Amino acid sequence: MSTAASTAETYETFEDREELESVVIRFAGDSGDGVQVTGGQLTQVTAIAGNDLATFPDFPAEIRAPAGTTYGVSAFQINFGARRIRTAGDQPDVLVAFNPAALKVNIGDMPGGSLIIVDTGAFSDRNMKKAGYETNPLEDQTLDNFRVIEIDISKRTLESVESYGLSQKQALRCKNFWTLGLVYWLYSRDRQPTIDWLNVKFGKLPGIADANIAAINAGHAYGETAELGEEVKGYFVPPAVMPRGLYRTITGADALAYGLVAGANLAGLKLMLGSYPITPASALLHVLAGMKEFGVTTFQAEDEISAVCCAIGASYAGSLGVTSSSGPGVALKTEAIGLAVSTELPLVIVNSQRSGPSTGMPTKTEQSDLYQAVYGRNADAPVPVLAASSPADAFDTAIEAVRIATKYMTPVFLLTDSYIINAAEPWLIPDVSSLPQHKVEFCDDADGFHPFLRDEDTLARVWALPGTPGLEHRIGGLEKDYDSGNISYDPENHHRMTMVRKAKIDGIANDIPEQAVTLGSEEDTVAVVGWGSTYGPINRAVDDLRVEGLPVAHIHVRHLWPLPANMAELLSSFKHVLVAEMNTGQLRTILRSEYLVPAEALNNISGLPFKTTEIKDAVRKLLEG
Amino acid sequence: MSTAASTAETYETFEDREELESVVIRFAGDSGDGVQVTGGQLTQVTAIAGNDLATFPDFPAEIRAPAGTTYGVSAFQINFGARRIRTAGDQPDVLVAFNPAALKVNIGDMPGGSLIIVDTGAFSDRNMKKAGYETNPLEDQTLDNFRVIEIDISKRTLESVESYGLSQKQALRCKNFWTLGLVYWLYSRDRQPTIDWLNVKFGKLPGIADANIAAINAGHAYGETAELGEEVKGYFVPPAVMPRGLYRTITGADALAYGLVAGANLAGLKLMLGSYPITPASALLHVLAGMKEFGVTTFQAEDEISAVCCAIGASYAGSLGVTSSSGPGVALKTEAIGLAVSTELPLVIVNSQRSGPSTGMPTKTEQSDLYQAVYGRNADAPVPVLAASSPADAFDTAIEAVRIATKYMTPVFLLTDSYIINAAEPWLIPDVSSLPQHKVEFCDDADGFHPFLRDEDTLARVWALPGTPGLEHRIGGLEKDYDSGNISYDPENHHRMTMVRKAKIDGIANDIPEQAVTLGSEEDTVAVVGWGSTYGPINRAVDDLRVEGLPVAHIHVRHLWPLPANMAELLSSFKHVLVAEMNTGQLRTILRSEYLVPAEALNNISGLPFKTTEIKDAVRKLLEG
Amino acid sequence: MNVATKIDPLKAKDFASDQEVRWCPGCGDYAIIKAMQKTLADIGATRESTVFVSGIGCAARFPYYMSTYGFHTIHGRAAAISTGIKLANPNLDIWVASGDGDSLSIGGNHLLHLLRRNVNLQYLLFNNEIYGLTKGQYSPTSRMGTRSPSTPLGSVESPISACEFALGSGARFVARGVDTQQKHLPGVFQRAWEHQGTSFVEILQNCIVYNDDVFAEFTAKDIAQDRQVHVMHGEPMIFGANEDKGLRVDAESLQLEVVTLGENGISESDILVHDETNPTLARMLATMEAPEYPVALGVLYCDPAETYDASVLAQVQEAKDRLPEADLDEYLRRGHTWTV
Amino acid sequence: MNVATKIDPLKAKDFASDQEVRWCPGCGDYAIIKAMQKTLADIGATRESTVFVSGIGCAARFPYYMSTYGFHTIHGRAAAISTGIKLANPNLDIWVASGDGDSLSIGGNHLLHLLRRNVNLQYLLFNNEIYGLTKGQYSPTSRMGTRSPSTPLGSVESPISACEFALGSGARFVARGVDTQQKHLPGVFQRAWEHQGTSFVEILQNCIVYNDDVFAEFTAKDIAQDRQVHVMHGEPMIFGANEDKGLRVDAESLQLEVVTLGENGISESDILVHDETNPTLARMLATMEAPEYPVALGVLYCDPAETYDASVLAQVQEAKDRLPEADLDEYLRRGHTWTV
Ligand SMILES: Cc1ncc(C[n+]2csc(CCOP(=O)(O)OP(=O)(O)O)c2C)c(N)n1
Ligand SMILES: Cc1ncc(C[n+]2csc(CCOP(=O)(O)OP(=O)(O)O)c2C)c(N)n1
Ligand code: SF4
Ligand code: SF4
Ligand SMILES: [Mg+2]
Ligand SMILES: [Mg+2]
Repeated sequence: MSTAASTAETYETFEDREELESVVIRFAGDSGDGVQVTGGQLTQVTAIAGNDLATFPDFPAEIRAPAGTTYGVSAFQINFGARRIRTAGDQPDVLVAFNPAALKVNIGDMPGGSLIIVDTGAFSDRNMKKAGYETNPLEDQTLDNFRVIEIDISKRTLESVESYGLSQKQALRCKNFWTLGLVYWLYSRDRQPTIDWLNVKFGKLPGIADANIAAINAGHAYGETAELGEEVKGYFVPPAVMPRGLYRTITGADALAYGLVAGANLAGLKLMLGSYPITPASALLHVLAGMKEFGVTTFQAEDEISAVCCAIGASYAGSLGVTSSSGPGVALKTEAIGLAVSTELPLVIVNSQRSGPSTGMPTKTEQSDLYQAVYGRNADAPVPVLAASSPADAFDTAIEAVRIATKYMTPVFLLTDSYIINAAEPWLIPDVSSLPQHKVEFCDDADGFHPFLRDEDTLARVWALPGTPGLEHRIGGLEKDYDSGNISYDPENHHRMTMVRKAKIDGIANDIPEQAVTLGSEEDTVAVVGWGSTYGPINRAVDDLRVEGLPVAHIHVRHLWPLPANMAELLSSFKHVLVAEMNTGQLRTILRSEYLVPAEALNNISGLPFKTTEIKDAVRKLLEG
Repeated sequence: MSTAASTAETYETFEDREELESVVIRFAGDSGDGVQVTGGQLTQVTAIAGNDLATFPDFPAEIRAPAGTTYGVSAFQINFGARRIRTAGDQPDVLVAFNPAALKVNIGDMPGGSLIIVDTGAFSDRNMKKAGYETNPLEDQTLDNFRVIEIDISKRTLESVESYGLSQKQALRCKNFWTLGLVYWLYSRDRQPTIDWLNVKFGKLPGIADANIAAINAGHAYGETAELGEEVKGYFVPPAVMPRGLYRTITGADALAYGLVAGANLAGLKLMLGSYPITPASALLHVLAGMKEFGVTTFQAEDEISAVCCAIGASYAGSLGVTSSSGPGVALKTEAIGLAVSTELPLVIVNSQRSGPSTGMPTKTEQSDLYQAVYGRNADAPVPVLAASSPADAFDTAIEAVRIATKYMTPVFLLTDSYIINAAEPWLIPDVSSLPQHKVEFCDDADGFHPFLRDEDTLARVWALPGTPGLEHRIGGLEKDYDSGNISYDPENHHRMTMVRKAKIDGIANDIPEQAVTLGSEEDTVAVVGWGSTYGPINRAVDDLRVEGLPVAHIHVRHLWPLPANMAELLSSFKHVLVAEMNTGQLRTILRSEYLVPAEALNNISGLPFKTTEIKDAVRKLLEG
Repeated sequence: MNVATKIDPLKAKDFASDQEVRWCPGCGDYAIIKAMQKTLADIGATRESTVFVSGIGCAARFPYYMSTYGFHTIHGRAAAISTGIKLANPNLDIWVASGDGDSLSIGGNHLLHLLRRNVNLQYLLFNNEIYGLTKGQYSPTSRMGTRSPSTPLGSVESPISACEFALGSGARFVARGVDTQQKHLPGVFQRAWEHQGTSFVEILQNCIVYNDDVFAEFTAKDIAQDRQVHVMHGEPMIFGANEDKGLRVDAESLQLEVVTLGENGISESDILVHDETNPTLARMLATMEAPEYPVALGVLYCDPAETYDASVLAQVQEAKDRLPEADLDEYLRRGHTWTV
Repeated sequence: MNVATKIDPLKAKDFASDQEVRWCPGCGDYAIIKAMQKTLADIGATRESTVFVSGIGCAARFPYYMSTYGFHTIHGRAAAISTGIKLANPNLDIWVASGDGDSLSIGGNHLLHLLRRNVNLQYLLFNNEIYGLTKGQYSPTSRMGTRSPSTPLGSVESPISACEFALGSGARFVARGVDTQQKHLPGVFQRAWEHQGTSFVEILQNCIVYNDDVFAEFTAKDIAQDRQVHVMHGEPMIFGANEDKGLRVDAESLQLEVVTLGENGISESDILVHDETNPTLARMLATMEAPEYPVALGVLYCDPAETYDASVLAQVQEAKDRLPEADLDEYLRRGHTWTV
């Protein structure tokens, strides 16, 4: 563990530097170029520097596409600033392109006048051809409207690591750290945390660590000494004002895992994850697989059905069963989820959504599985649905999902998405031991016992564990008699049981916080309603519009089913309700049917997060029209 | 084939008989008592007698529960009359109880004064105890309010078949036909069609046929000669006025199968059914398995996933792929349905709904899989949804499903339910060869070909079959480029493709009939909206209320997704929209979100069809309130 | 299996639940449940630590009739659910009750992986070669040509051999029994229970309604002894009403052959001795079919290996032992942090 | 397989599509596609009647790179979808391309039933003992102890042997090849194509990114000849750099053993001759593992039986022949009807 204080690098020349409120940097290159690692390091040091930040790692679908192809380009974007940062940024201020393909794929997103850093060493004829450039973009008009820094990074990297006895291939791999050094210089970042990280990471290969450190230092020195041109000088982004406390950066995958473990702890349960790998959900499996010391068991199943069934079995036996997948995998689980509904067992189903339908675009984000979560089962089988709105929020939402699942003896859907899973943001680390407990009490009273005895308030059934003498009982997916828990085909009983299952879930609306207006108030004209990872762009857009004085509010919904009790009233106070979603209008459908509110739709189904401008434009149109 | 004319039995004493407009009879006994066969025969002869009718077979969950138990009771109800019959009847006028358990289970449904026929020979102490009777119900007050015909049917049956050399067990099996003979006498039914049927059915066992014929004649003679008591005399139900033409009775399973084959014929395609057995859907597999001469291939798959995948493969290769299941099985198919959506292949998914959630009450009816059909997939994956409203209607709805699936290159959901599948009604046999064709044209033009070329009007893609030289192409579940059909991860293209898939399905609204008011008009105050097998009870209830002069209309929806284009306007003309469904309000949710109409709910989730009185009461309450 | 407390042992009837048994009269399942109740009494099981898990089907109703814990799950998934139960509480003694459709049709994949993983539980496959509960369609174990509602002209699929499949899937314990053999079946169940790992038992079960007498070819009283061989580890595989038939391997063709003691100079020492740890022999035994061969009953294969649940939990335990003070708050604060 | 037209035969490169191949540089899949393109040219296949069907995974990208028809379906379901294609159009010549996860994890059940039914197509299992596309988790064929993102402490599951599983599932053709053996692989593919029924081919495929050199133990150049045996029907199973090693069965233990020609009086006549119709031998060959045994390559088992598609379609044809004038209108009017 290192803290900012101990390693701070002081840029004596802060006065010379231009102060920026925020900046958006995108790195792009081959999967082999270490783009994600580079981004991760910049994220760390930026967080430590006290900026707020958000990141967006964008992976290619191919594992390691042939070098230099456009479809093999991997990208990482970070937005950091002196103000609260809500998104990874609409448009980058800086693009670092490690090769022609990276330039080709990303240049379209760059606003005129932005800064482009290219490794000229990678602009060989062969690479340009592979990228589909007929003429050299560094020489034709392609970059006319940009500020371009052309450096033969490859060559300079090779020079900087010459003395470490690496092969040419290994040496070239240090390119990303050389570039990072330059970026660190550009934005006054401290190199030390990255140097520490390299020393730990390559502890067993000190040669590699040293070479990378040399590269980073060389890149940094290049910035300090080189003439980068008139328009390019060092920048300085002051720390943001953030709530006090101890921080770290966290990805959604980590936050989810920690939240689930914390939730299980607070319930007094062991956690058992049943999962079958699928992009982007696998990350949760990977993190939890490394947390065995907390009593976590992970089961990599033979398929998604086995995964959810194993989790159900675990819950039956008294653990917290969790299963995790993405849309296509969740589809396979729906029959089994019905069993958990019918047997009223706790279960948390994490869906890390991705672009569909079917295989779709597996590495791209989307939030189009809301219908599936709310309605996607046979029969009347209501299930609570929650969504995390950011990487860090996944921690709290996971705890809430566990609380509801165990208190109400029900499966709970927890929705995240590809963006949340992979992106990182600073996180004010909570004190888990002081969070409110929601300890489970297992039934141990044989007196009048039957397995479908219900709590009067919550309507939850008792949880009696196999192994308990005297409570032997049988449960299953057939309809049960309300009064004995035995199989029943009685018509009125079935109606009653269906209604009590529904009432139990509906009743959760009274056990969750009222829906707050996230930004703005009920006095505003337009409410932009969102859920999940659209939090950032909506919040930023509404914030910006409010600064302009426009009467717009942001309402971000965590509890999607049942919806908070005050929702009807809240929505009715706005003239316009605009539901912004990365799907064709799924929450909108639900709000309309629940409240008969004429909610309007803003949809983006591109596999990429909303741009704040899209949202702003839509709101302006509503206010004008 | 026998026609009414050739076999008509003339009840010379029609004058003595009381004329009834309609009558409801329920048979109940052990699964081994032949209750369903008895009902089936009564249905046949009643249809031939020119009555309109509806039936409701009610199976126990157990295959053959130990004789005499209440959970082994099987029942069959028929409603027939001189007027149009819409339901199997709210309450039976007559109950035939073959044993104490049958009496116990069914007596609660009988109105005071109704007729109860019991086989006293089956009322042994042992059987009464098994049924849970502590005293003999024939001797205590149990039957005080009923007209009871006590006959030792067992004994009389044994006597009547004495001369056929059957074992005691075999001889007793003729009990149901003895009883049927009596019922035939009571309601002036012709025995000949049943006698013909017995001769064909037991062609290879003439002894059995003859014994059963003797039994039926004996039962009939008993009615003619015996003193059945003051209140019991012969009845007479005149023929109903029905559209002219050739009729037969048909169950939903048969109608569905025939409709699918007819639909495939009209499209010029072979039909391939992939199915995994499940109650009540298996019946469709069984019927289609017997239709090979029409080029039908049936594949009993290893599970539902394989079943739907096999159907998708068949469609890919140029057949009409069909898959059939019930809710839990459909749940397993949802991932693969997404593939059919993404690859835009025709596919008909038949869901014969049953009570849920999970295994629920497998032999009971429900219509709670509408959410699943409309919304139950991951991602934005819209699919048309149709529902049959009666056994006979399943034929037409199946043809329409095939038309849409092939014209729009899309999976189509076709919803039926346990009631429709098993029930029978008279069917005016259509002339398939004169039905409108919807012939499929496969692509064979290599010029400018790519697999996602779309028809301008329908937006359907071309259907190019493997085996066609020059059209070799690759399709799959990854997102495709709009202009080439190749894999594409382009953000804007994905948005465009998602929207075009949606537009294609939405556009079907313009290619289906406008929603008609089934009964009544837009001038009425209340519209009772229904779908699927609630047609009968709603129609009867509304009809009755209208006879009373109440301003109520019936709107029955076949096209549930997309809804007919005029639906918004139509619904807006009523003060009250009451959606009557055998679920917790699923169509209601859809109508509310689509039209912001404050639709109200009438729900019955008992596993049994609505009673008309429930609907009438609900409408009256609305009109009064 | 687990070590059960021996104090105040329960009797067979103590393992019957209060629910009425709802199988068809004459169904082979009645005999199986009887053998099971006897077995539980024999091994001194307790009700509270015994769990019956099932999928869907006639066989899958089993749990309702036992006074132990029970979970009647969904079609084909009992193996997966049991795995979760075992991982969550390894002290429970789990018996899976599943039909041939449940296990080998929809549930084939889970069974494969259960066997491969070797989860410590007993898996009972009730093979009646038909789908009973859904009213008689042919199943993956039905003989070629089976006429059923879905195959009016006869089925055209080559059936799967349950035991051969289990062996091909890496099972470490494979046994076979017949529903009505009340002398034999409890012994097989007990061996299954004693075995550490997944114990796979195929029970040939007569469905009197939809597939009556399908095993009569080798279970009919008059021929049973000549058409069955009860194998015992270390014993020569001799069978027949007169105990004069035996099995031998032809070294050339690598096939089993039936020989008669006393004929062609064959004596007991020529007869193959059953070695239940030999997988090649197990497969040959598993695939023997009547009438050419006797059907092999008893423990065909038993060769224990480390169980999945033990290995998984050992890793968890190791991690805990390594970090006995594992504290989530401390964990969350690892790596780079900073104070604002 | 199908009879392909021999006029104007296409060359290997004619079977390459216009799409850029997107596997990782150095991936074994490149070699496999090369062998496949050569095979198609060798057998005189046509593009239009050849269909590649796949599930999801790196291997499953195969169809995109072939100029034939292709269907990239969903994870684990290629077997089921292919069955539908074949039943709808038996003239199509279907090759399934599927990974070890696709085939043996999520798709295990469909593979079992495909093999048992014996649908006439070729099934290629690309076994790299890892989930490539999802970035390196262990698969059902991964060795015990495999460290992967989901098993940081090593996997604890006993791997499945693909060929043994196929045999246990009733496969009638089982073969094995190695990605880089360009001399051998097209021959195996051709045998698979010639076989009527489901031809199961396991291809050992190196995943250079997540499981590099996992087969090096018997494929590394210097030891390959001593650690592999290429079996040929009717030929003695001899191998080794010096062609001096062979396989023999120990009649007592029913196990294969490796012997050296010339040692202990062993001569060629002592060496077992491969009989590809012998299932017992096939299983023994399938389970041989390096380094104790040579890994068996080539056609381990081939014993044709009636195919499912032929039987199904024969029933349909029979029904049509029996009722050549089948008319739906007439059909609907059968049984009791009446006129109003
Ligand atoms: C998902 C799903 N598919 C299908 C069914 C219908 N189903 C119930 S039991 C069964 C097969 C029963 O056969 P088997 O497992 O052999 O048990 P048996 O009744 O013969 O004991 C089927 C197909 C179901 N309940 N759930
Ligand atoms: C329903 C579903 N579950 C999971 C996945 C994720 N997934 C894609 S490929 C794959 C496994 C790939 O392994 P393998 O079949 O061995 O192929 P390889 O990539 O190694 O060639 C998985 C788990 C998916 N696409 N769909
Ligand atoms: S149908 Fe067959 S298996 Fe099922 S209970 Fe009846 S006899 Fe037993
Ligand atoms: S990840 Fe492995 S299997 Fe997949 S393309 Fe790369 S090298 Fe090949
Ligand atoms: Mg069975
Ligand atoms: Mg693999």
